[in-house]
Amino acid sequence: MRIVVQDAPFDPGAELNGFTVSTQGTGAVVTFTGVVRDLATGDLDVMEIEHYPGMTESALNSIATEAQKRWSLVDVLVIHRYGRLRPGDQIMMVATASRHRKDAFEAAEFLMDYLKSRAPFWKKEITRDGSDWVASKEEDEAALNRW
Amino acid sequence: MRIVVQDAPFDPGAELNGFTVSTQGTGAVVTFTGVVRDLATGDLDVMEIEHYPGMTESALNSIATEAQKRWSLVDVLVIHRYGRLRPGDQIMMVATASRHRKDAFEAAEFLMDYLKSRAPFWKKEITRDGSDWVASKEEDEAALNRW
Amino acid sequence: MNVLYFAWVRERIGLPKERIDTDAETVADLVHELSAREERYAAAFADLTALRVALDQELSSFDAPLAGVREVAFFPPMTGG
Amino acid sequence: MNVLYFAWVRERIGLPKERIDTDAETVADLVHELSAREERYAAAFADLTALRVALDQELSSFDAPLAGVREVAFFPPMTGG
Repeated sequence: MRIVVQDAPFDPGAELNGFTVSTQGTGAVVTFTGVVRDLATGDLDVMEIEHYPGMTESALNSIATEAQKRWSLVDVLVIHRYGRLRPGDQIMMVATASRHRKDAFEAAEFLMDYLKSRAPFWKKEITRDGSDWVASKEEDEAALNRW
Repeated sequence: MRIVVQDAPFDPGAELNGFTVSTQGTGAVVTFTGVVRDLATGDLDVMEIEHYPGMTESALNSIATEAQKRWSLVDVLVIHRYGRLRPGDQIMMVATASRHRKDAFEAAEFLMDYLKSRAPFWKKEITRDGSDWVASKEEDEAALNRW
Repeated sequence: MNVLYFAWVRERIGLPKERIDTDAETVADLVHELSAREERYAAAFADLTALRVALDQELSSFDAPLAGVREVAFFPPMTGG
Repeated sequence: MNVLYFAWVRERIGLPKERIDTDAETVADLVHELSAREERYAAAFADLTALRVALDQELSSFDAPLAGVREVAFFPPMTGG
């Protein structure tokens, strides 16, 4: 299990390959990569991500540990950035490795659902005209009910 | 949409990065990578994959087109190898890109379920002691019922 | 028409492809015709529930008509992915 | 105890962290005490349904006791991922 919280960019392709090599012979590897989306108006300048140092790492650790309890996983990787990002930048990534694809898929979705609503990150969208904190979505909270 | 059927190895990390760049600003990218698993006995020498040239490409195209009809996807990538592979080698990869993670996850699972049972590939496991065609699993056929 | 065999069907019959002239009306008729011809076909076609058929590269069924079909393929259930 | 604020809660209150000496028994008591102290707290805590609280870096609830707690954090619902 590897949990990374950093402001620096990361390389999803290199992470996928490194993860696959370290779990060699596992069978199934699923990744989710989150990328900064521009606004519908096309004028997003910066996406600023604030987090709660200390709690962030422990929350992500708890979520990943819970995933390993619920599914048969060979390994779990979670990377999440904070700081000032731009449209097209990678925000975060999760990767799961298992013998069978069902475990890897379900665990990756579980990680994403919990990470969205239970890890202490907050996004702010900054345009030339001002800034707005991104509101949480009811559907994200509701997504937790299926697990 | 990109469908690739080849005997040559491919680089999943480079494919993920290329796919993410080409769908820049999309939000969510999901990948599944299938890797040759060794046998429980640890003596798999070669995994030989046979396919049906022509039908393979059209079946994968149909499956990917169906995924694009059912979910809101910005792009779909399917790569599948044939020929002689060894434990740890990448067999195949699917990638999906969408604005919201639910579409990307569901479409990737759908692609995998259909690819498993509806694309004309057959696997043979070769050890020092002989060879065996991999039997299809009832659970793989049953997995189609959820879509 | 061209008849193709894959995986263990190909191995049991002993060739990947052959040209067959037939008046068989359905896939099942063709299977019976071939099975009656030689033991290796009978062995390959012994259990149709373990087989799949594609007509002109589309999955089909054993009761499908062969009229107009140019390529028939027999193979076990797929195991890709 | 240390009290931390994040995102728009931090912006409304005007600081990320402060040390507060209090006899409040629960989180809700602390919220009332701070809200009564200054308008900026009252503004930040106006709608508790829009807020979350963590005690010693674990998500908790507004009726949780503060006995033994060293760090309280207030913030809006998370929006990571």
